[in-house]
Amino acid sequence: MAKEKRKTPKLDELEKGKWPSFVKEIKTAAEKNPMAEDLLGQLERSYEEKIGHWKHGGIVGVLGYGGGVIGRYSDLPEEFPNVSHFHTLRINHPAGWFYTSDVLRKLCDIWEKHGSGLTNMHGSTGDIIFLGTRTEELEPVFKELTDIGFDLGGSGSDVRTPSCCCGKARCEWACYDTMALTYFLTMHYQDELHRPAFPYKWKFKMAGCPNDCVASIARSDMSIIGTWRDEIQMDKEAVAEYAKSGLNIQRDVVGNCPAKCMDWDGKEIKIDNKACVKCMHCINTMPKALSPGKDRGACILIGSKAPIVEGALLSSVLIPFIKLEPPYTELIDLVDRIHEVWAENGKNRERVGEFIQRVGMGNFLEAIEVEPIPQMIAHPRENPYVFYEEYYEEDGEDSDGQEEEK
Amino acid sequence: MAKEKRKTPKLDELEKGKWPSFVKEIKTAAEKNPMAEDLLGQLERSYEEKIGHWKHGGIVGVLGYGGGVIGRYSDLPEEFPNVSHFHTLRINHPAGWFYTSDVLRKLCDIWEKHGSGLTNMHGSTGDIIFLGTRTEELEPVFKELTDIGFDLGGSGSDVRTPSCCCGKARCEWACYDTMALTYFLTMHYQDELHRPAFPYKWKFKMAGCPNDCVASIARSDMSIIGTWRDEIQMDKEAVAEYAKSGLNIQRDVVGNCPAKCMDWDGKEIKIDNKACVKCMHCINTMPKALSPGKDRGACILIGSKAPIVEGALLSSVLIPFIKLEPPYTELIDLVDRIHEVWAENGKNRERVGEFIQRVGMGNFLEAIEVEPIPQMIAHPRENPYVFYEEYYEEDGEDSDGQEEEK
Amino acid sequence: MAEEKQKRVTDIGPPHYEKFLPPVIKENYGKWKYHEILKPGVMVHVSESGANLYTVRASSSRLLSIDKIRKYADLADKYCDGYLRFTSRNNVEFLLTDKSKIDPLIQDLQVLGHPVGGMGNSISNIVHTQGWVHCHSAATDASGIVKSVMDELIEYFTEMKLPSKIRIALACCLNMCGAVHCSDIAILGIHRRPPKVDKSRLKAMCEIPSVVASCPTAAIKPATYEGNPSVEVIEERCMFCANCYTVCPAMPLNDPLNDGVSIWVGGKVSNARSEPMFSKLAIPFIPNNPPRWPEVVGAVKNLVEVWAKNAKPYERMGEWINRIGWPRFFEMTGIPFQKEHIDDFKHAGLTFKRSVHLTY
Amino acid sequence: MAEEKQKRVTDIGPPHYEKFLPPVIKENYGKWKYHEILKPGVMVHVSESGANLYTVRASSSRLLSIDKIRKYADLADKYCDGYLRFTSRNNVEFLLTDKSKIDPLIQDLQVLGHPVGGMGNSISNIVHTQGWVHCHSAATDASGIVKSVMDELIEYFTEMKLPSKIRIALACCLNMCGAVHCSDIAILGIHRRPPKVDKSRLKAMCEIPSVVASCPTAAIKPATYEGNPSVEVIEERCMFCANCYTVCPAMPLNDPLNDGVSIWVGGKVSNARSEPMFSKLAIPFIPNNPPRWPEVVGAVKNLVEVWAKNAKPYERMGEWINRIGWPRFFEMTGIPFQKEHIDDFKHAGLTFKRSVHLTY
Ligand code: SRM
Ligand code: SRM
Ligand code: SRM
Ligand code: SRM
Ligand code: SF4
Ligand code: SF4
Ligand code: SF4
Ligand code: SF4
Ligand code: SF4
Ligand code: SF4
Ligand code: SF4
Ligand code: SF4
Repeated sequence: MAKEKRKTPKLDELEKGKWPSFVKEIKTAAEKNPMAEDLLGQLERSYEEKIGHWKHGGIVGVLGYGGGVIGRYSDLPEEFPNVSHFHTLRINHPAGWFYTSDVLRKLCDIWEKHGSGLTNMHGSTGDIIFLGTRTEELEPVFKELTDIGFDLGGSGSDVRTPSCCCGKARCEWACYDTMALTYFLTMHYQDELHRPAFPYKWKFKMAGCPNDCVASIARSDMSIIGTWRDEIQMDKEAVAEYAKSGLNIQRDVVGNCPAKCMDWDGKEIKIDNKACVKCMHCINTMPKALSPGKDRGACILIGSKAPIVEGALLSSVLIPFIKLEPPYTELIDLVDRIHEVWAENGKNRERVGEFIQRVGMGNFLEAIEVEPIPQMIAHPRENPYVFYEEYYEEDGEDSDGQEEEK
Repeated sequence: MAKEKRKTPKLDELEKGKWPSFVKEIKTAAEKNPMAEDLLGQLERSYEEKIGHWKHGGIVGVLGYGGGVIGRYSDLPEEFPNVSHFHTLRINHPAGWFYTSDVLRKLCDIWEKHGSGLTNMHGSTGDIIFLGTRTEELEPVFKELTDIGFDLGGSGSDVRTPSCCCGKARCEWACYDTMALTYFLTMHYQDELHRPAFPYKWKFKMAGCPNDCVASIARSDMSIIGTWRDEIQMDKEAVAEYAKSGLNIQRDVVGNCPAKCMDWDGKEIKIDNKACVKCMHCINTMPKALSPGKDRGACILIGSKAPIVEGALLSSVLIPFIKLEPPYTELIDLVDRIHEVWAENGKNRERVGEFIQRVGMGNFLEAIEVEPIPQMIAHPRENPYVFYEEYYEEDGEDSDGQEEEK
Repeated sequence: MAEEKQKRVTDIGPPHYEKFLPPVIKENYGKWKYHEILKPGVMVHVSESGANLYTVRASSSRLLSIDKIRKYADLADKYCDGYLRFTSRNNVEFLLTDKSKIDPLIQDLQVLGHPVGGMGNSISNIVHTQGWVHCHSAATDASGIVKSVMDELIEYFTEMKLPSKIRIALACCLNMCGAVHCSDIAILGIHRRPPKVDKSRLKAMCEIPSVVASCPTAAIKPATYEGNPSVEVIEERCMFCANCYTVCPAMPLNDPLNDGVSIWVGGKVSNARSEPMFSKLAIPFIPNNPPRWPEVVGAVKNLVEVWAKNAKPYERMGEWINRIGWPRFFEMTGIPFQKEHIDDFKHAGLTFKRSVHLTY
Repeated sequence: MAEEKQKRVTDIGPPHYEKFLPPVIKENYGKWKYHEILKPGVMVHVSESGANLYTVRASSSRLLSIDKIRKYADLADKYCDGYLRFTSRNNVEFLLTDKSKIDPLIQDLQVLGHPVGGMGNSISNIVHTQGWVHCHSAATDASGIVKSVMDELIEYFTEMKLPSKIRIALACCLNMCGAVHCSDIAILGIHRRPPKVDKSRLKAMCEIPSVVASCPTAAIKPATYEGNPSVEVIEERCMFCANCYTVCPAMPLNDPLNDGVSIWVGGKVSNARSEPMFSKLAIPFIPNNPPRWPEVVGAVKNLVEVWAKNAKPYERMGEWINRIGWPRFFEMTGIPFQKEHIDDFKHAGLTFKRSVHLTY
């Protein structure tokens, strides 16, 4: 710390410009913190050499937990000794990412004492990320976090930190209480969250409506997306006002309805609600005039993930509509059945979406005791390769038409 | 033949009803022909037992040809001795399936003498099928066929009998001369047609316009489908007449345009021809008013096939537009390059469409020396798994940015 | 003549089509201006020259005796100077220049048992294959089902009262000769029992490595039977494709109890409006019930009629289903949805519903 | 207190969110009626009760020092009784009830270097990952590219002049943390050189069977190196997925000469109008060029601006491309089409153009 100021000509370039600068953040931290100072140095080196300088993380963590910490070591520990260890902690954020200034200051105080002073608000899964500390600091950080009511999030083959859109807290379209469900699932699955025991990771993401502001359909093993079953609510006067205010209702609203189920005669909008696919577009464009129906709940989808290694998946419909109210028994039963089947039959590092593809959706449904319905598919199979499991034998019994296991 | 009349109660049921009865056809033939008579008997047996009674065909054929005959033997030769051999001949039809009464009678005479007297007009590939004869009759039939100017069609791993829609002979929409090209290809590839030397079968199908009346896109290794590049021709008066006659132009024509590039103001149709995807719909609905443009040619597509065993394929765009006039040099060059690459690298029983999927379209295009263009794809890849073939080495050369084969 | 007889002629190809074109076509080849459907099964093509060509399309069983072909020839002589053709769907077409001869021709065809129709918004002939008449692979008969279905649907052939064309096709096994995989309605023979290996004779009839290699699911493994090399089928892995049987006669899948018919819907080939589409599974299995397969006939009829009642003009089966969605399709047709409908082959994941675009 | 210290507390989960909700939200939870965007970065939610909640959304670098977080806390105290939140795209939102405080807050945020915006038809924050700041897997940096791109596109963040929302995301390797695979524009770090096996140390660091099994293309086979068990990579088979490296540190793919960035377009997540879509490859490779990756910035800007100029209102990138077609997309953006664009992975055949719906 008494060293002369490190030169970082490359990174300095990234202090310029109008967008908030992460380099300024690191430099600010570096003023007081040697880890941040060495991070700056090593990063400058990466910028010169066009290569990262981190080694594979070893297994580090806090006592009794299998996840929540990502081990990280510099491959230039002699030059940058203060980042020779540079582990991150994943801290389970409060649902919806709401904070008070008070609690944020407490978190900062802990990280000032025990870490680099650098964070991510937030990680892609939703956690508060405490970026960089030494192995011996992990327990103290954990202790102080639990003292202020925080706990670690997931990593490894466990339930990952569930996250959600702000839902009913700040959005008129939330079809169920995303934050309540997120809190409930997080608490219900504390053990599964902290102690990896699955074939691979399992992510829950809760979005209050089909806009899916938390990208759940693209990146969660179970995506829970709010929707409704009845008619779009309409305020006719507000419709007229939108028209008056210059919104081109025919072109921009009706013309973009994917179900082609809207009609605008210049005065009134008519919606064929039986045909409406609940896409949200018309509601999005006229929030004062239209809103989701009153019979609200959610659609449960399963299996999305990033591409490694069989190609990316989007979640697909498992339960087209479910009411989601505490105690959420039906949901929990479903999740438990899925976890059981997947945990027992999944291969190592096989996400549930890949598992379903391998064993076949039909077999998967049978195993988790869910009836196949056409809502689950975009279309029926195009290939004739059906694995019939039974055939008739030629003895007397069968000519009566009795099916037998072969 | 002196036998008492065979009882066929099941098949008799199929003489009833208004649709032409194939049973009547077999019975008619059976009156004079013992093969047809035994076919009737064996078929009745199949109807009773719900199972076919044919054995796998052996290799039979005419001298010097590897294809054109499908060997077939009864598995009940003692009961039905006259179908103990029951081979079919595939006879290359004249392009467009046009005939004179005269030539049909000559064909019938040959088959009366040498076969069952039963035919298919036509087989699914397009051939005239002479259904059922004995091995020793093959050469005589062949001789008499060539005498009247006919020859066998394809079977096995060869060029199959090319076929086409009636095109310019009877259709106003033909964008190239399908019958001329079919005849040309059939003659040009006589050797490849008669002497199987490919990994598997190769089918050509020629359709004069995107209506594809010969289903080429679904069932030919090379589908040649007529289209145009310039503007749809329009007769404005005829448009007005259609409107007057009650055609709902807005709903039924404009409303069904997949490119949404048509406009109808109650008087005139406007087409944004740059956006038109040449689907034919508007032309189909108003044949007196609209017709394909004047700059006509064809799109060449590659690779469709039935599902065995990797799943069915549709042909995909290879050359978006080509002028097709004799001597068809460009086309033949292309086909020859494809045949060469496929013949050399294809696995046994691998259709060209499967071959392309296995080696990758990009590599295939390189091998046949065709530039990749975006018209060939519905969309670019969604997965990040690119097989880059080259990388930079770390010596001096490469830091200059020179690429090297690894 | 004597020497000519000696010379064996080969590779002459088919006769040139020009020989068989009526004068009106030769003269107006490539000059047709438009056509009009005058009534079911009858259309006129009008040339730039003003010439008219009338086409009368008659049904055919495809499997024809030479006797019948001669009768066609007679009709062609009587009404159109001997010119006729067949279509890509195996109908027969008479090519006339004299309008007044149309009705007498139709009359004669009717007497002959070949109703006229199949044009415009109708059901045309069912493209089909060999079945028990000639193929060793068949899981069902072809001609018998076609006859039974068309007897029931004949009104849709002879009239034009449908929203659009509808193409029905039949293939008697998964090889799908006839490319039924892109039809509005496809009837497909299927096996449902793994091959019964003819263990003792296999070695004599087939090459074991190619039998093993033929199986796409690796369900076949080498085995010994009474000291002789043979193969064994891991039954759970078999998807009844019959590829092994194609390469080896000692692996038959034919089985009276387990063979039958599946029904597929919503495919198309033309580029009109929508892009070509594959057919999708509607009914996984109906047992063979010759001679008239009443369950198959009923199922096809139901599909045609539900579609006919609900589709908009010009909407092919698949276009209609795409508009209303598959859940409504199953609801409206009354077909029960089953596990088998859900794809579990190579691209299965892409066929799952990957959005919340749903109706309730 | 002393005993409490002894007890190690675990599995308490996160604090209940209610603790952090401002009174106006607690009172109107689930009662919001509608919202309105008042100006860039500022919206109001109106409750059935008549209550108003103003949200001011400010940009953030996501990588934040505790110093900055404390400054956010100070602003929250000053303007909104200490309440604030972060968004799913890592922006920070201040939650006000007093409308008159909006402009002073914006002023202070501006001074702090956090421009306000990202709402409505704008570019919001770029979702991104660790890059060279923390991850061993990175083929490029994350924060540096994000900063460079957003500096260039800032006007689209602070104003609302685009046809619709546009979501940009960055992932520094194929693991794609952050799910960039469904973004309007995705920036993806890629390796292009097979793993350099650390032959001598592999045995000590990794389990050979799991290394071999990790490779989806079977490019890794067991080998011996100086008498020790090790592995070998069949380079032609490698698709640079780095799955082997994830399971084994002795298989690094990082390589300064061959690592770089690819650009993907047209994905979306929302169900609004069209169903969710994957992003598709636009630019296969741009070399890393720190500190400001000008080529990447230029490519992204070009994409944004060509889209902005040509898309219809509400048309996301992918919806626009679907309307105009990929040939036009490549033409209009000036991006050269290459072999690499054509899929050759599992479902390749389904991505080919299987119709003649073409424009010329
Ligand atoms: C920190 C974070 C990125 C970030 O900067 O935000 C992250 C960082 C890593 N991810 Fe991730 N992932 C992070 C969210 C994601 C997401 C997004 C999400 O959760 O919504 C995904 C895509 C969704 C998904 O799960 O499919 C994601 C998909 C992956 C994958 C691919 C998994 C797959 O099945 O396809 C891997 C590879 C693996 O698991 O071996 C991976 C692996 C990793 C590792 C552990 C690297 C490795 O190979 O072991 C990274 C550690 C980086 C480091 O040094 O800190 N990460 N990872 C995110 C977690 C922060 C948090 O807890 O809030
Ligand atoms: C705050 C946030 C949720 C949260 O809990 O954090 C949020 C909040 C709102 N979203 Fe969102 N969305 C948020 C992320 C998303 C995401 C997820 C993402 O970007 O990763 C999506 C899916 C994006 C995609 O499809 O790729 C998303 C797709 C939408 C849409 C659909 C847009 C479309 O046309 O496709 C709407 C509707 C609209 O804007 O008209 C919407 C609308 C809204 C509304 C208007 C809802 C409301 O009534 O409050 C909110 C303000 C919109 C705005 O910013 O213009 N929100 N929204 C997220 C803000 C992120 C940010 O900082 O920019
Ligand atoms: C006769 C005919 C059916 C008919 O009744 O019309 C036919 C009959 C047979 N086809 Fe075919 N195919 C016939 C047109 C087709 C078509 C349609 C077409 O050509 O347009 C197809 C689908 C298109 C395609 O090629 O993919 C077709 C796809 C097959 C296949 C699957 C090939 C594939 O790659 O997927 C096989 C199996 C094989 O080749 O081993 C097959 C095999 C057979 C065999 C040779 C049986 C076998 O396994 O060896 C059948 C002989 C039946 C017999 O006893 O006469 N046949 N076959 C058609 C030929 C008549 C003609 O020459 O005009
Ligand atoms: C004669 C024939 C060609 C041949 O050389 O043999 C033919 C002839 C005509 N077709 Fe076709 N098509 C013929 C098989 C086909 C096929 C192939 C098939 O069915 O296997 C198709 C593709 C079917 C599909 O998409 O699955 C086909 C799709 C069309 C279409 C597009 C229909 C649609 O809307 O999808 C038209 C346009 C129309 O009818 O308006 C068309 C239009 C026509 C016209 C009007 C063209 C013309 O101007 O002459 C002809 C009379 C139509 C009619 O029958 O209503 N033809 N047509 C074929 C008659 C078969 C039959 O006996 O019924
Ligand atoms: S997903 Fe729906 S409910 Fe949730 S914040 Fe977005 S718009 Fe509101
Ligand atoms: S929600 Fe979507 S589908 Fe339903 S009416 Fe509105 S725009 Fe149409
Ligand atoms: S494919 Fe086109 S050109 Fe050929 S017959 Fe059909 S409509 Fe006419
Ligand atoms: S041919 Fe098809 S795409 Fe072109 S204008 Fe006519 S209907 Fe539209
Ligand atoms: S579909 Fe099958 S059973 Fe029918 S003819 Fe073709 S190969 Fe034979
Ligand atoms: S029928 Fe097909 S899947 Fe079954 S054993 Fe034979 S080749 Fe294999
Ligand atoms: S995308 Fe790859 S490099 Fe970036 S944080 Fe995730 S695992 Fe690490
Ligand atoms: S990078 Fe992927 S493809 Fe290449 S060797 Fe490793 S696991 Fe195999």
